[in-house]
Amino acid sequence: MSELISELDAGGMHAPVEPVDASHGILLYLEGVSVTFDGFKAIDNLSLYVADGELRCVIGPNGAGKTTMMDIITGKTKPDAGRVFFGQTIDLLQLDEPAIARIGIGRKFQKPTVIEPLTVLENLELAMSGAKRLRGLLTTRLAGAERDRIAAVLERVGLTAQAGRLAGILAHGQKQWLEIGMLLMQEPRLLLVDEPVAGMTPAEMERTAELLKSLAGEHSVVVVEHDMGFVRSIADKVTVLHQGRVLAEGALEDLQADPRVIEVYLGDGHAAG
Amino acid sequence: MTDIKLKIFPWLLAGTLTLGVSLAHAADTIKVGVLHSLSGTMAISETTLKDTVLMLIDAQNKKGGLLGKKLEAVVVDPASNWPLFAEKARELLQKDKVAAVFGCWTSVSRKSVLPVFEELNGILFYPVQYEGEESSKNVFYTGAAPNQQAIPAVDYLMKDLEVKRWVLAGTDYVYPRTTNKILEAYLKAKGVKAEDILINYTPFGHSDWQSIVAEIKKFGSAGKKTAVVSTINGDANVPFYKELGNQGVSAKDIPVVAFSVGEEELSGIDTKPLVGHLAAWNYFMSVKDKANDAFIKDWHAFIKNDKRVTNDPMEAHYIGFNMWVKAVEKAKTTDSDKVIAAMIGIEAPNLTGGVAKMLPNHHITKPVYIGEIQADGQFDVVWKTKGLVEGDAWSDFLPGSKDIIADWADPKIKCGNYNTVAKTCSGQNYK
Amino acid sequence: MLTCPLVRAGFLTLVFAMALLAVPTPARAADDAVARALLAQLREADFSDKARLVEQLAALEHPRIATILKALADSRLYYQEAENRAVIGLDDAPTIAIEDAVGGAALGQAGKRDLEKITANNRLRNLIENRLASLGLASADPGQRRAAVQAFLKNPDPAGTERLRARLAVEPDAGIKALLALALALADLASPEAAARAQAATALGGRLQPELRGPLSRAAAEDPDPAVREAARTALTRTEFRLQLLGWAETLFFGLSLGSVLILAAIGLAVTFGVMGVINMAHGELMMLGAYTTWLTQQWLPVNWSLPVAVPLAFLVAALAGIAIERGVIRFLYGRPLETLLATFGVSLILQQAVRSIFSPLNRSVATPDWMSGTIALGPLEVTLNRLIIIGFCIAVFALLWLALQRTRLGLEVRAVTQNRAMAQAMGVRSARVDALTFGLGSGIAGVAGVALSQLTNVGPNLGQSYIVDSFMVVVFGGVGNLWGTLVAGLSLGVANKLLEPWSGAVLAKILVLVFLVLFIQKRPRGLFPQRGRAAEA
Amino acid sequence: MRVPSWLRSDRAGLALLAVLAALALVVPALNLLVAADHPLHLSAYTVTLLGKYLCYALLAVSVDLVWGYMGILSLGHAAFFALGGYCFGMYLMRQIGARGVYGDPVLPDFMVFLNWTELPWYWLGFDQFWFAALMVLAAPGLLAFVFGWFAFRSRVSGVYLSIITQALTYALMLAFFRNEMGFGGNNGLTDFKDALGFPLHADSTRIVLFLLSALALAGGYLACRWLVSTRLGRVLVAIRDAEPRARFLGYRVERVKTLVFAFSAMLAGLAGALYVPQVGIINPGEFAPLNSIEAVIWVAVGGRGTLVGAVVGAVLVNYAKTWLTGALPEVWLFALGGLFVAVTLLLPRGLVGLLRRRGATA
Repeated sequence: MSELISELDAGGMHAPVEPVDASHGILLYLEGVSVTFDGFKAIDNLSLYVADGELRCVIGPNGAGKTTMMDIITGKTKPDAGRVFFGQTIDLLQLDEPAIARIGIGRKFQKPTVIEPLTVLENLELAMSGAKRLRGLLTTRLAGAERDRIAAVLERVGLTAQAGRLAGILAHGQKQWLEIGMLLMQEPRLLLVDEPVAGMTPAEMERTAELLKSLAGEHSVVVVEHDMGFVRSIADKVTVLHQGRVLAEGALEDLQADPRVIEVYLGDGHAAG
Repeated sequence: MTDIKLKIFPWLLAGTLTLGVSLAHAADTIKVGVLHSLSGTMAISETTLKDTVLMLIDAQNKKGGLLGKKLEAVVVDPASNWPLFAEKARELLQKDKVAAVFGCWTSVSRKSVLPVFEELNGILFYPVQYEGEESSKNVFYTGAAPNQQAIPAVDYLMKDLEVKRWVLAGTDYVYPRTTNKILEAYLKAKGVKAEDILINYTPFGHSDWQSIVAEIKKFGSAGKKTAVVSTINGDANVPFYKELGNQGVSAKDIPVVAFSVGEEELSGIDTKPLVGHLAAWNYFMSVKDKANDAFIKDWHAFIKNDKRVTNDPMEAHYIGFNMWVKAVEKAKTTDSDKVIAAMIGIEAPNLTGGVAKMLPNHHITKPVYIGEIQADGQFDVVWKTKGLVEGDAWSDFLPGSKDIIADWADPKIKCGNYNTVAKTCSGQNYK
Repeated sequence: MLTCPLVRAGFLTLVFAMALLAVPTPARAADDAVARALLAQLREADFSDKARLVEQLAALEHPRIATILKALADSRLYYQEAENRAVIGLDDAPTIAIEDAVGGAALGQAGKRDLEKITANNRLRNLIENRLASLGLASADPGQRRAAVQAFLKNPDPAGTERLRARLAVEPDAGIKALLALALALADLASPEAAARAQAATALGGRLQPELRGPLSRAAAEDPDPAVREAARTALTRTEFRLQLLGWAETLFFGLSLGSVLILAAIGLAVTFGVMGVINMAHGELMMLGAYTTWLTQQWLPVNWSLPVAVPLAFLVAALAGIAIERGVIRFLYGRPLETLLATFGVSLILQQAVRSIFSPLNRSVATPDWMSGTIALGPLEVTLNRLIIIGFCIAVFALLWLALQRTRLGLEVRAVTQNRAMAQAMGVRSARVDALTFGLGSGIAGVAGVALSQLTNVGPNLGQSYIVDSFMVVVFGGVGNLWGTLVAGLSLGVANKLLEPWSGAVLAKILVLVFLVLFIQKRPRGLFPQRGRAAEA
Repeated sequence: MRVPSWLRSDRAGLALLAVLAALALVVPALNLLVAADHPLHLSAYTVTLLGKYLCYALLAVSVDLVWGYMGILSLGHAAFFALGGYCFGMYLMRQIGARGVYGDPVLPDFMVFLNWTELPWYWLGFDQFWFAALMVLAAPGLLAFVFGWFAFRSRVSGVYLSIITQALTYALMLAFFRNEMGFGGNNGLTDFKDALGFPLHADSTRIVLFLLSALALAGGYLACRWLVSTRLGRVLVAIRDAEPRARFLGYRVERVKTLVFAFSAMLAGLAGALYVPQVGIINPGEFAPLNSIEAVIWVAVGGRGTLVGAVVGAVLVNYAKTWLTGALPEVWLFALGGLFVAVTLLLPRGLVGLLRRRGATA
């Protein structure tokens, strides 16, 4: 039992001791990854590299494998083939979700997932890195430094005024920001953000774009998004997924001229733009 | 949020008080407790006994009551839940202050209430055949002890049907275990070899009997007359007999003698495959006797359904109730100690033309009948003991209890668990 | 090899009908008096005297003897004290129609408690069956002759041996001839000559009839001649070997049969739980409703016809109850499976108590139709007809359900709603109606399962409870949302249980299966045949 | 004594503790000091009944901890309750010593009766109170730990978990019914005489047991209340409402679940251990699946995720049961069944939820 308690904090099954080594400028490697569900190839020999500090947008029609790709990176789904590395040394396929979260990969879900019966403050406290040891959990108070960190994140996501409110009664956009704030509390190197602006007003969208842009550099950010306007407003580099593969990669303007991309989007009934 | 406190606190306290405060009431009735499950798995058997007691009380009141007072039934439902039996027994004795309790069916329910009756010095009439190995100052056992059911039945099979091979099949609980142990010892004493005895236990409500019946069939094809002695309980019987019938095991090939299948159980069974199988009881509805005819008539009138059957535990309550009435009349009080003292030696007619007598070990004398199941769900008596058999609390065929006797009359013993060798009395909670 | 009671009863009726025709009338008055005297004695006699009296009666050349003996064996022979005569009861009720035993004249009605039954016991019945059977040996109907020989095999009677030998000489039917030879060999086992006994023992070797093993093993142990003992032992070994093989086949059948019961109990749940994701704890009580419907049908219809009628009725009753539960409770709780579980558990308690209040807590007696009683031979393996029919029934129910889900409009809509509720609604599927109908379908199947269960176990308020845990286990083991999984899971659990049972006993077998299931679910949380993919992860 | 902040804000909890304290004062006084024929006298029956309610309430609190806060609907919590009960029952059996029916100094009566000649190994040590007391917590805790570890690690959740917890208690029930198991089969353990030398049927012992039950309930409540107000409590809520989120935040969800599940099982075991000497019997019927489900409905009636609600629900439902099985026995199952349906449909937050103005910050 004591081993278990101490392990509450340990990295995971095969916890890497070394820090993330992004010395080659690349933070995330996906190479030749495939996964099949009941004969359906959700991801088919996908290779993708995310640079350190980069803000990457991933687009693609429904069923292109965007969410599955995120599942693989965060350890929710194990691929049938391929390699997934975080930096030079950390094999993500050897780790489970909590371990991946702890080495610095944060994930925001498509549907905003905050803990509704808790206050905004408590949500952020929950996400705080370094508080996941059992002894740390069995306390009812916040240390001063912790308070400062939370205040900083609150400020950053613009929820300072809402700190004491229940997350469940926040507006939709605020929930999205709170979730991003929770990711920030984890102090991640890589943020995976799934459809951050779905259902947002234009004003909220604008703020979100600013927030995400401000995160790049300090963190690597991968954004999966449908809204082309939003993608245009934030992205330097865009990856188009189709049928589980990378169809094209590059600047958005180039891609919009790419006949393959146009066909995929038009053929699928989506308008690009 | 403060209002919760305000709302709940007096509420709880009030609940506590109403629960505990027993209203003082005028002693113009004598209360009789009825402690039979009316819900849960045992309701199937026990509900009838509740009605029987109500009928007996009703009849007694029509005769003018007891000691000039009316009898009043206090019915509670222990819901086939054994700890609840103890709780309800305590409620009857402590809160309702009943003069006597008629109740319990399973051994575990009796074991559960036993300490309560001994502590509060109540009187319990227990109407069901059971495994013996017990005699409490506060309990009167009006059902059969093993020597009043199992042993005569085996004697009958051995002598009249020349059975040589024995299957002892039972549900895995204390009554079948004891009965089978006694029978095993008895059969071995009669020269039956170990390989000619097959013992099998199944769980409560066992429903898939295919393998076991096949085994019995195989066991029975060894060339010696084979019989099954069944202590299978309640619900498991229907699928058991159905499987026997379906696998072509008829009563003519391998008769089954059951100790837990009576008229009431048969009323829920398609009796066709059972015809010819046997049961051993101290009473059958089909026995021709004036008292029995009258009892059946009263029962049908009381329950307003002339299709309802009567059975052995009902007779036991009939006897027990009448004995209690006589003992109270003799003691001229319902005080437990005096009634308990007066009980021993009391005689009351049974429903088959004989007279039951309360023995010093708190068991009674009974005739033993073997009946064959008929297509109409009744039994035809094919054999009966010559006279009445005295109930024996402690079996002579068990090593642990052959030296033990119960005698609540002999002032030198006054104990339900007296070792005649060591001359000591053990296992008594309250002296 | 049909040995069901129907055949036997028919055979006996035929025997006495023939006896009626065969005997001329003149000697009747004298015989009547003798018969009446014997019957009067029969009333007073104890069982050993009764046996003697039955022999005497059987020896009488009287047309009513077969009828009287049969009535005695069936416990329908009474003595009417008021009139001082033996009578035969014609039906079974508190007041019964009677006829004069010897004269055969109808005597109207009499109260049962005014008649004294002339009791028979099993030995007496055996004797009577033998005496009646030996009359059937000369019958024109091969079935009758076969039954007569089989009766002899069951109760070898030295007095009948010569008649058998005579019959063997003229018997045209090869099958009956073989059976006759067997019967004679059995009789020869008691022959005074050692050689004849040894030959008989060898002839009996390898035969599977249980009646033969007894005498053979007795000969192997007790025969005074060592050669005979040796022959009997060899013969017995052959029998044992074949029995061993048969034992395995039998266990497999038992397993399949238990499995089919599990499938029947679980398959309705596979629809409501698997397809709809609704936890219906009242599932067992819906089976109970089906079983009670069977009982009610039997109150109105003859037993032999009741089951075919009960199946659709039970489906209807349970389906309506199911739809009521869905409309009244479950539809408010979609997406809250744990609450559904609690609410339906409440419904199950209410249904139980309702049945208890309406039908009394006592079990109800559901009769088994003749066509479901007895055994049938599949090669050398004798299997019980009711189990076999239930296996077939289970397959039929499964096939129908599968077809219903694959081929009907409702099935299509059900699958559509299962896969994507919003999309199906957009396509014009009225999902509320589909929910209700699907739940009705699953519940109806539970009701149908109840009909099958009424043939195996108690019909009482507790019927449902005993199957609910098992059925959930089957569905979960098979993989939720997969009918084939339910089929495989039910069968394999049934067989596993039966394989374990002889080794570990019934209780431990059940515990072991449960423990295995708990461990299995830890290993494969989605069962044998999981639904994979993103939909399943949600 | 300073009341810690997490308790200060819990008005309902403070009310509960006040009620318990009041009961602890009033009940012994009314039982021991008031004359038996006085209308205010509390009979031993009532004291035991109240003690039983308190044990049930503790069981309900343990169910609420895992269901209300962690979202695990355990339909097998009565198994832990019964295991705790059996552990203490075994101690009480050993205390009988030579006073049994057959007078064997070591073996309990049912073993003598089954012709066992020596005590099975798993009965060793139970003659020591400290060992039994330890096992009361350890046996259910260990079972829950092992079970939870396997189940939670393979992400068995939701209804699947509910169903296998039910299978667990069902299998245990079948096992304990077996006489070969050495726990007395269907009859279970009964005929207890004394504990630590105090005769169980004495009024004073009953009062002490009642006080211990009240103390255990108060302690169990405080422990749970403290636990849910720590950060761990927030993790529990996160696991309940958004398990993937908790996992992607880096929490080892299965470990948290396992530990809390085991803790809850220990509370249930403690409740069972206090229950057994008061009702005087423990038998395999306590493992019946219905019992576990009933415990869940107590929580649902009172209001899940509130802890106080669990206590209120347990006491109210059991009080109704006591009253109804006496007054209208046939109606009891209708009432219980109706309660299940009504509470889930109409009162999803239970009585306490109804009383509260806003949802629990939980």
